[in-house]
Amino acid sequence: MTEVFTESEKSLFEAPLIAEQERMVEAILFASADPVSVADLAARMPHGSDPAEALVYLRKRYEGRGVNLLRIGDGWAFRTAPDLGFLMQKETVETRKLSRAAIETLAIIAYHQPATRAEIEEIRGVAVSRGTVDQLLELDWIRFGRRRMTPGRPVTFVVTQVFLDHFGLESARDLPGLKELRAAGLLDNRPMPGSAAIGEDEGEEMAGQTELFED
Amino acid sequence: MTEVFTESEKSLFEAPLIAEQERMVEAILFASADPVSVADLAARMPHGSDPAEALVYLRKRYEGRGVNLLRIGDGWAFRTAPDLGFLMQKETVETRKLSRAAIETLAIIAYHQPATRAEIEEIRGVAVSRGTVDQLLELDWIRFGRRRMTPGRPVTFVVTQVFLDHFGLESARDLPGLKELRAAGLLDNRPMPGSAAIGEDEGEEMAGQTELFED
Amino acid sequence: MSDPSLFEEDRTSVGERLASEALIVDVDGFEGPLDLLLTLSRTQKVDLRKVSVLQLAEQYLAFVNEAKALRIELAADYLVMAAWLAFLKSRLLLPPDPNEDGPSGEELAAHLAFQLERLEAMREAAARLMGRYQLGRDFFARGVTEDVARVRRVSYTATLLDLMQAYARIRTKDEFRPYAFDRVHVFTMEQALDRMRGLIGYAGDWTDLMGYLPDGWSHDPMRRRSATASTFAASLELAKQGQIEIRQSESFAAITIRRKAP
Repeated sequence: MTEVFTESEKSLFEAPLIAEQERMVEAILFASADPVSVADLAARMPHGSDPAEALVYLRKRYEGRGVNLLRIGDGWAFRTAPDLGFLMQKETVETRKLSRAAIETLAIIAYHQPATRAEIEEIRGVAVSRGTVDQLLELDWIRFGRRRMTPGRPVTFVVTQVFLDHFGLESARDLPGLKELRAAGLLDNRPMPGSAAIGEDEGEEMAGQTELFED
Repeated sequence: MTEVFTESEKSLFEAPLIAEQERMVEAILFASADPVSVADLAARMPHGSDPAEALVYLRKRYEGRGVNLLRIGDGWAFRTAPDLGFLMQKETVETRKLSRAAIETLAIIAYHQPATRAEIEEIRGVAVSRGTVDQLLELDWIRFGRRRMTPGRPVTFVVTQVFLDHFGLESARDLPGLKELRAAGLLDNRPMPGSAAIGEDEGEEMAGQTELFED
Repeated sequence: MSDPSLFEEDRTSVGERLASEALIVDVDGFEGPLDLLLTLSRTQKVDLRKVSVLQLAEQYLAFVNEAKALRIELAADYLVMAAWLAFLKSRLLLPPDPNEDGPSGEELAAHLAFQLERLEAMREAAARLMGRYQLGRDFFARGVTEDVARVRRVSYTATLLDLMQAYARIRTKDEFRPYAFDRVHVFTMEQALDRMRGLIGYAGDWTDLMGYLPDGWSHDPMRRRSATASTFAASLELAKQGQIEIRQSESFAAITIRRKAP
């Protein structure tokens, strides 16, 4: 107790050395199963610490190790190297098999996010069942995004950090083949000729994607 | 998947390099919920592996890091470095006012330091409970001073730097004297019978404080 | 258009027939008409961008007819698609009517081709996504987590004022004793009257009342307070007796007195 007090008191005056900060980030990330954001790291570390810099060193340190430091959305986490998965039969968690509809819906949301239900249905050419969306929400792989500013203000869906974590993605930008799909115009929300309804959506849609790829 | 398959296939014929074994042990221990014994490691690693040797290297690698490799029972596990334990707790601070007994005891020590328990009791006119002194010691507001060179060699109490910091004082000498207390209306009573006694007291106080700041 | 369509009356190959039947039996397996169209388009064995939409429309319509013949209930959206494809087919086959508004058959066909290509692309993307290393299957999180312990720490505070008040309380505690008049520090009204009667004769002009305080009573606050009160009370008594006049220019200003002219 006393030690803690002195420790944090001291920190008001000087930030720990970067090597020490690296140790701290290492300890915090090791202790957590879920990704921890830079902001959360900073909040837990002594005043004046720079976890972002410490993360750069730490990531380098774990390159090629059995455990790697991954960036997941705005969080960071240690994950075992994927090539060692064969050693982990004991830890493997049997996940419920997703239906084809759920997998396709997930992919459409990931690649087109933010995506409305109407857009998902337009792409798949079939109604999206409530259960499919529920299952993805339950897995915490998708969540509600901002409402679309179009008539009816439909809700949109976006993918979550849990999704990124599950598939080992730094961000939605790293989705496989995203660039090629965009270049081929396959992520455009091209309206049916003669119908304007979806056309209105398009501006918004592009805005959403731009926003996503800006930072 | 194919890669993994080749990996384990190959391992049937020759043991992986020790560096590779170290990565494997690292990943297994990281992902495992419980400490893993050398025998269990050997059972999970490719044939011909020597986890005991890999553990030696791995332990060395984590020496001085934010997490350390520890032997727990007959198993091995990663644990947060003990000096970083403070990062694993989020403190919620609840502020409470000090009890009357505690603040009076503290005041007497501050004004009369070094003060023995007997002196405190004499001034307060009531016995000082062990809990009160303990609380002040725990707060790090008082500490033991030199023993009094009187029969029984009683311990004395003095205030600490933490106390001075908390009350915004440079030294205990900065505590307002009885005159200032009176001027501030805090001692707005008739002077005590034989007001000369106060003067004497004040002189003694100063002597005590001088002693404190000698060492 | 060169390939004979699967569902035309004159199909000859047993293999094709079996394929068509499998298609019908599997109708439940399709994720809607677009999915069915995508499957049908594969029989053209061409890049989706070069798919013959007209041929596709014919294949689809044939499929729907077949389903009807076999009395298979088709969901409404399959029939809607069939109607739309029949319309598209007529648009593609008939020369464009210059007086008619709306998209041309080619535009509609291009859009359908785009939809098919996009659905196919999403299917592939989904497959690539699921083919990635997955958490809990190929790579793993920390097995034992050290949750952040919520430590409730009680912080005791006290202000310097608390400290000083406490000390003042202790140092003045001794004075909580039975009430006894402390004559040493009290200047009575009788004493003040005696003093003033003796002095007033010498005061010619307006003189500050405070000037009448006895020697040794104007420094110690206790004595000063007592002497001030008794001197003031005595002056009121003297004024009542008509011996002096009292004046105060405003609140809290100095009180001055002078001997009343006889």
